[in-house]
Amino acid sequence: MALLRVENLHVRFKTPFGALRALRGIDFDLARGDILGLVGETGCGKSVTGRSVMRLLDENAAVTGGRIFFEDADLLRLTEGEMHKIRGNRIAMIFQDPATALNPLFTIGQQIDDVQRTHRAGSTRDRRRARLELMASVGLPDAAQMADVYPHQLSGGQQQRAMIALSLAAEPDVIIADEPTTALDVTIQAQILDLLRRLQRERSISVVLITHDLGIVAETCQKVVVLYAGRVVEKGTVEAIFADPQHPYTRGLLAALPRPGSRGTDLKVIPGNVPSGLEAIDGCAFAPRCEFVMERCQRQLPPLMSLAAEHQAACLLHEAAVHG
Amino acid sequence: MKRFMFILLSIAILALPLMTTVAQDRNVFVYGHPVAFPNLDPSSGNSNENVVMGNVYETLTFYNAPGSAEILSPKLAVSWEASEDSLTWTFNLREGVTFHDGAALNAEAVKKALDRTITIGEGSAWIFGSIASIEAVDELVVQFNLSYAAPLDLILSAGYAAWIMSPNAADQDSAWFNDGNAAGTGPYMIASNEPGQRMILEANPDYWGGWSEGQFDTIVYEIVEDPIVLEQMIRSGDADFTYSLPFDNYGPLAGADGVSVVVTPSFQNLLILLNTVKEPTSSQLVRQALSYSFPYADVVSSLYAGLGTQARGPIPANMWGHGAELMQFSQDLDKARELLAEAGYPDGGFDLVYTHVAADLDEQQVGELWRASLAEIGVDLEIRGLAWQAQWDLALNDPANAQDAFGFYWWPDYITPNSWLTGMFVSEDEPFFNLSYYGNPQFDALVQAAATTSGSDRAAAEAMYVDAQRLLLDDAAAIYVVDLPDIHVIRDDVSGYVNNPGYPHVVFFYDLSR
Amino acid sequence: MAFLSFLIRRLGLSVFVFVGVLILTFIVSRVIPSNPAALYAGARPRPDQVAAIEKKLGLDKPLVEQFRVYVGDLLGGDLGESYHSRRSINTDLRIFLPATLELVIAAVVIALVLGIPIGVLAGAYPRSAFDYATRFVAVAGVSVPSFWLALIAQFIFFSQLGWLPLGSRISRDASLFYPVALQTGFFLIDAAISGNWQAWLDALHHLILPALVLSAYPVGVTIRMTQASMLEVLSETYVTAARAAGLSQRVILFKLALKNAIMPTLTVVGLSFAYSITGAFLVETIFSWPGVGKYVTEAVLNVDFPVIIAVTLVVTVVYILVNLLVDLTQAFVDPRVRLA
Amino acid sequence: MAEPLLTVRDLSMTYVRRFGLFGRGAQPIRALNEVSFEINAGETLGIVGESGCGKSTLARCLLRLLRPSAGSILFDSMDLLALSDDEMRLMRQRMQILLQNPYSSLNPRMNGFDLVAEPLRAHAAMSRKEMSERVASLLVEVGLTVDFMSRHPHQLSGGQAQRIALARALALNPAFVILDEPTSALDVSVQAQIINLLIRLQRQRGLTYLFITHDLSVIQHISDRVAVMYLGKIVEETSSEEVFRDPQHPYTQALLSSTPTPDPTSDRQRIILPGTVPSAANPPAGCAFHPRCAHVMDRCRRVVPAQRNTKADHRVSCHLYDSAQ
Amino acid sequence: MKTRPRFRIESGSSAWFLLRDRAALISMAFLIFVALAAVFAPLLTPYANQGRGDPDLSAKFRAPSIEHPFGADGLGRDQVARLMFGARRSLSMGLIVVLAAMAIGTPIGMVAGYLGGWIDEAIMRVTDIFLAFPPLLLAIAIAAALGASYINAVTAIAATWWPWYARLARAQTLSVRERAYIEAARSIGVRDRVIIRRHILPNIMTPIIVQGTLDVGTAILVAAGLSFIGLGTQAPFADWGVMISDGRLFFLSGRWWMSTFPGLAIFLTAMAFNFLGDGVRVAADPRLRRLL
Repeated sequence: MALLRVENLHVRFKTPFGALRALRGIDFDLARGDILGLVGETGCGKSVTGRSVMRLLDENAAVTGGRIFFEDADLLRLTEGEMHKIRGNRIAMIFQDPATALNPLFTIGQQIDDVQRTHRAGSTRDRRRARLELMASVGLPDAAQMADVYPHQLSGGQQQRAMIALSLAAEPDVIIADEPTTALDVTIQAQILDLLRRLQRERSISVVLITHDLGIVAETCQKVVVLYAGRVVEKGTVEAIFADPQHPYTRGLLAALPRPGSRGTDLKVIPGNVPSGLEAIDGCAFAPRCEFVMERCQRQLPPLMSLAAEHQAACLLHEAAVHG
Repeated sequence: MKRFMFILLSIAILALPLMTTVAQDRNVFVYGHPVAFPNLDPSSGNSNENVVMGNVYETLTFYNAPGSAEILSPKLAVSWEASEDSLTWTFNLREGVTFHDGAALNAEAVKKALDRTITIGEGSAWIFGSIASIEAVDELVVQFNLSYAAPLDLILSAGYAAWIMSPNAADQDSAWFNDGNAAGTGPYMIASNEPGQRMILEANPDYWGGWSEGQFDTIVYEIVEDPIVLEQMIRSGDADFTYSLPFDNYGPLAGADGVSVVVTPSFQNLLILLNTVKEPTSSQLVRQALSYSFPYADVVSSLYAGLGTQARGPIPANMWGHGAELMQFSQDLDKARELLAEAGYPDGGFDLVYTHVAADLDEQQVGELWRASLAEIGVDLEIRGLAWQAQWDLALNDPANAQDAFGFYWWPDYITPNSWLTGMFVSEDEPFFNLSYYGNPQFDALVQAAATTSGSDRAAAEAMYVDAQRLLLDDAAAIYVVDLPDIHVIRDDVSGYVNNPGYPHVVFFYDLSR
Repeated sequence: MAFLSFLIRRLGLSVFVFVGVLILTFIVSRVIPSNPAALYAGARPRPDQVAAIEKKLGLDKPLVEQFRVYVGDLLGGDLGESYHSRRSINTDLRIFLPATLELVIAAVVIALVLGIPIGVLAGAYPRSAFDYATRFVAVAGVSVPSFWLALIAQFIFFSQLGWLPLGSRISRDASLFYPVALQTGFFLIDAAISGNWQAWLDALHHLILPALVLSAYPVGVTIRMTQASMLEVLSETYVTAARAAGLSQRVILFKLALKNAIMPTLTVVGLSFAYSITGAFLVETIFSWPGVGKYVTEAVLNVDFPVIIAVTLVVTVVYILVNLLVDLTQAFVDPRVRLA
Repeated sequence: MAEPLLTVRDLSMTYVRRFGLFGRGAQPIRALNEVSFEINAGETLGIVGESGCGKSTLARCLLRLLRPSAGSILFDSMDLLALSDDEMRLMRQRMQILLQNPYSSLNPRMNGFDLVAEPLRAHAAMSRKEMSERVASLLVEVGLTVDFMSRHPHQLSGGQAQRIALARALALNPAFVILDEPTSALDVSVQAQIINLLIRLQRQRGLTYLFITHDLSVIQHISDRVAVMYLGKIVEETSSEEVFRDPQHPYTQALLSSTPTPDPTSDRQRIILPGTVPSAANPPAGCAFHPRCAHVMDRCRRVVPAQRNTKADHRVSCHLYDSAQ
Repeated sequence: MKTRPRFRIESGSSAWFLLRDRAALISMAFLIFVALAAVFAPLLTPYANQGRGDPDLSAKFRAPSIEHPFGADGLGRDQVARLMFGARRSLSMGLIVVLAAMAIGTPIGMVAGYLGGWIDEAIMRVTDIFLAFPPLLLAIAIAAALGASYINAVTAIAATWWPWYARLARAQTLSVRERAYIEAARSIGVRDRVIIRRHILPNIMTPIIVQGTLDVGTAILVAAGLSFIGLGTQAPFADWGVMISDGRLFFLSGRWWMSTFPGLAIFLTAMAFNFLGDGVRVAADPRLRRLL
């Protein structure tokens, strides 16, 4: 039973240049205790998906179809009041740049306390104790002292740890981590990813990890959903996808990465650019860049097809394999 | 927002009752005054503070309102006489007069007060220029020794500089007076002073004239710059007296309930001095043309709402020496064109600069009306509003670069026809107020002769003044615009009011009652 | 430590600016087109009087010497004497400055009390009818000529409704029967100290209209600034993070976001103050309000330069102090300045 | 062996951060600490390190956009630090830099033609026609079309913008190009295009590159040699193959192991460094890396390790290798 | 790649955004209307001479009527004509002040920001001194010293206004100076003055123009204030501030039209410049566009 299930999610943005179809039918499940990677390039819709789940889309964006189940409730049908009880409390979020995601004028302790007070009863003293434990558990040394410190006095890594503590303050079931390490250095990234894995293990928290970095997915996630132009092009277990990518886009991405031994060879290139989302796309969005493009691809929207127990791809190349 | 407005209104309404709780146990007279009192020092003040001075201080002699049998009447001096050569004057002082601070009025006090004014030498103190020394001959007898003949009795009635203050006050500096202190002999004493806002006078219980029923206990000067507010106040009875409203507003006001508009000729007139040394106004013909171009009738009837009268020469109609038979210019543009052509300016074609006091709307509009007329004869008038001092500086620095036409009010320092003619038109080595730079030996001689004759033979002197003015008119040294009226608005329930133009806008409250 | 060095630097700057202001005003005062001595002598002075006064005022000395005397007097706390009224400017300002400050402070308080909450709500609900209305009001507030608004306000509240007095600080009756003993020069304070509630109410009654008129600009500015910084703050990631943490709208708007948004608004307090002073200069005459504005406009008409310069100097110093205060408050509120 | 194209000796750069009243307090920040290396013509040196390690400062010092406080830079046997400002301006024709974010490094108000023509205008007297021919050929060379002459930066995709920036850098036929994280703002698929292009241009024009990045996988693909920087110092320098085969400095090892690889099956031991990079204003005594080092020894806290060759072409600054040589 | 059409829309987007802002659009229309009325005043009113100051005593204080829709003043001059001719002065005062302040302040600020060091410090301290005066106060002092006239009023205001632009230009220059394209230009060997002219100036102009648009309204207000206290335009000509001042004495006693219409004119014009300025700012700044 999935803890979080997204079904056929469509999101549109109103822009001065017309409607932008940011999401054009996204489906995925998040099982309890899993780390699910949402991966794709700029503009593929991965962050929009995260925001949709939190119902924190900007004003000019609207969910135009689909459902998002958390346990048994369709988040899209909850009142704003009910949603308040979910946000932070059951589903929490961490952001790309911790320097901007923490309020500069409040101490770390105050900011965590706000969340605690919103979602958890308890005396000031209890909250304080819980807070210090929490901060210690995310690896903020000297928690008692750190609680009284303002964000600008912390390093980037510490800020992200504080942000994680903030998201854990109400002991949520799901954390949506939107590029949590992109603003950080490699060695700090390793620390934070390690922390996320540990929290997932120890607290059995489920994580949706939004990233553009296939390496992070490979090292951190159990499941992967590859997005392209607002649609899922491939999903499955990490092993299946990295060992045997089936969608031409996934393959192209992996092949484009420089890796040991690639020196002296040309990197594999996906020609062209990502579509903007403003144009209507009838068939497969990847068709214009695809080396295996068939005439049908231009017209027919490829459905997700199961290739193995936990491996699906949305490519007409596999139609034969699946049906035939 | 709504709630805030609500609170605001409640406060407004709460405060309303206060406005109506006027305790009427005191007889209060309110003078709505249009400008603040700049300088309360009786020695140096020479501006609007005279309306206070006239009630707090007194002079030795008093200039009676025109129409009285005598020109002067006794005030602090009960009698006086001059020597044959007019160089020695003896004044006998009133007995039993005390200053507000308790000091007694005596010859020493008078000497000290006038010496102070002469020593400071500011404001109008120059009117005492003839005084060589002052002697306290007796307790109540003061003798003045003059260095040249002068009408000292008249001079000592002046509305500026001639005030007698107590010996103690005479030791103080200007700042002391300007903090609202005073010690005169007058019927009222300064009770409080809120600079720029209001001044309150209380009756002097020990006034030598004594008090009777119906006279006012308290005088309030409300300083209100806005004439509309003044008008509102006088209409509603918030003020008992005011002046300086727009001329157009007096008409409707005269018909209003409970209000009288008192119009009397004043000693003040408005002239436009023409530059007689600078092209093209150095030409007599051009000056005459300009005199013919001026829209006298429009100015008098429209600007001054018919309340003033067109001037006939420099000396106003209520002053002796006025020439009722003198010629009077009127607007005649054809004539003006002819004269210009004769002067070599057939189609005008020159520019003139007219300066006036920046904030004086009347002077400004005089210029605007004249400008329109001048435009018809091809002359362009630039109207330049300047602070008075700047205007004056411009005229003093270099006549050849000065303004061509200078809007100029004149009023006498002490009241003799000589003031107008000597002040504005007798030749000066360094121009001072002769800002036409007029120089006519014949004129100078006539005025000089008239001045010396005036003490002995008034009629002969008068004839000479008129002759002198005839020269001026022929030379067209100035445009004589208007003899100004004093226009005062007073509540009907106040009785006893008579305007005395010798003391401009001073209300002698002691004479009034309700 | 950082705060202390900030404080010292800021104070040093204020002193520097003050000296600059001093020099600049002196320069301006020496390009007067007319002879101040003649002015001092009053209407129609004689030439010998003028010369004597030139000597008395030290105008015959070289400029540098004049500047030395000028600064010397100022440091001795002497602003000089009005050429026109001969009164000591110190004495005058002791009365006029509190009158203006009372008015200006009232206007700024109105601006803050009205402007901040309205700005916060308008910023929080962009594109709502309230937002549009607010924006209109704010632009109207900064666009309306204060002296014209004063006339209109007098027409409505005095002529038509008769609710509020036309002008002046206190009614004649109050000053006759309930005179306020002047201590601070602020009527509302002085009347309250002496328990003179009749006069207090009267003074308040007189204060309302001019203060409201004067507050138009600062209200507009405060609304604009609060709304703009609120919008900016609400688009910050940390606000999204707060929403994602499930915090309530009330906490987000009035606790978290406002604290961030209030900083630029604080700057506006200084500006508001300045603009209210400017407004006071134009409006006081209309309301017969005996403050520095009325004082200086009269001085302008009389080319009474010692007054113009003294007022410029004193008001500027008040403004410098207000800005100093604002800066220090801001530095104190912001831990990034306080602790950096 | 021929003379290296670029020789850097003991380059140090110390900023002074002023604080306090009238800036009387001064805090030196040592951004570069005696950095030495050489680059041979036609070669690519990769500089790798995390933010704050001084790699960007190094790039700017080499072009004298910043003035180094000590050391020497010999470019083509010319001492750059001895040149006058005007001479240096001319020298910049031969040394170019490609910056990280193409959008911010292109003036948004200029179109493709002006952008590419700007260096030509600054240095070469050319007719408008010559110039436009030259711009066109440059655009084609970097894989664009002449259409791009009229486009403004905001009308370009990230990859296209970076190609324009590259065309600009190549306009004066430089011998040496500094590439300062040229692909880190780009998506993976575009990154591959740019990297391929850079390699092709290097081959065709015989360019010498200094490639700065934090991404080790990109470094090993493009560089001949790699220098690893930490807190203003080069801690390890060797060939590209060698650094991956046998990283010796503990920091290099940690960096390599921290870099995620797209291979879920790899079961390598991860080294997770504790703490963060210390501030250059207040560097630790001894070896700057010692507070985070798993192999820290007493000596590390006191003595700055000297650089020594552990192999013929492998230099390390670490006390672990004190016994080598 | 057929990506062109999309870029076409975007390239016109600033103007496009401005045109979508209804308030800015109405404001622009209003300002064009006022400007046309000012420029073509002699052709549009039968009372052109009255607009230039000639009296017509027969119409003295005439209340609004068909002949004189906004009434006539104390010298009988048609107030519509006065307003139209007054617009020439009021608008030009606002524009000249802002343009002069910009022309003085921008280069100074740019040089200060680009060069930095003691030059920057010195220039900024001078602006500090100017900005220490409450607005209008210094202008009053300068105008009083120079004497009342239209030119002197403009000079006085501009003399107190340039430091704002110096500040703004400096702040913008500082931020633009840090942009990578400046470094890129320097690395290519472009000279400093070319960098200032070709890279800095174009990129700091947008906020300066936005500020300028907003400021024109304020400058008109300040100029009207100076005129109101008698330091501006001199008779027989009038700007709107003078007209309010002229009518003020009669406002409460029933002749309301003399002050009301010029006041409205200032109010609406200043508002229009504010809305337009806001519109330009939003249109020019992609970050603000969502606020529309």
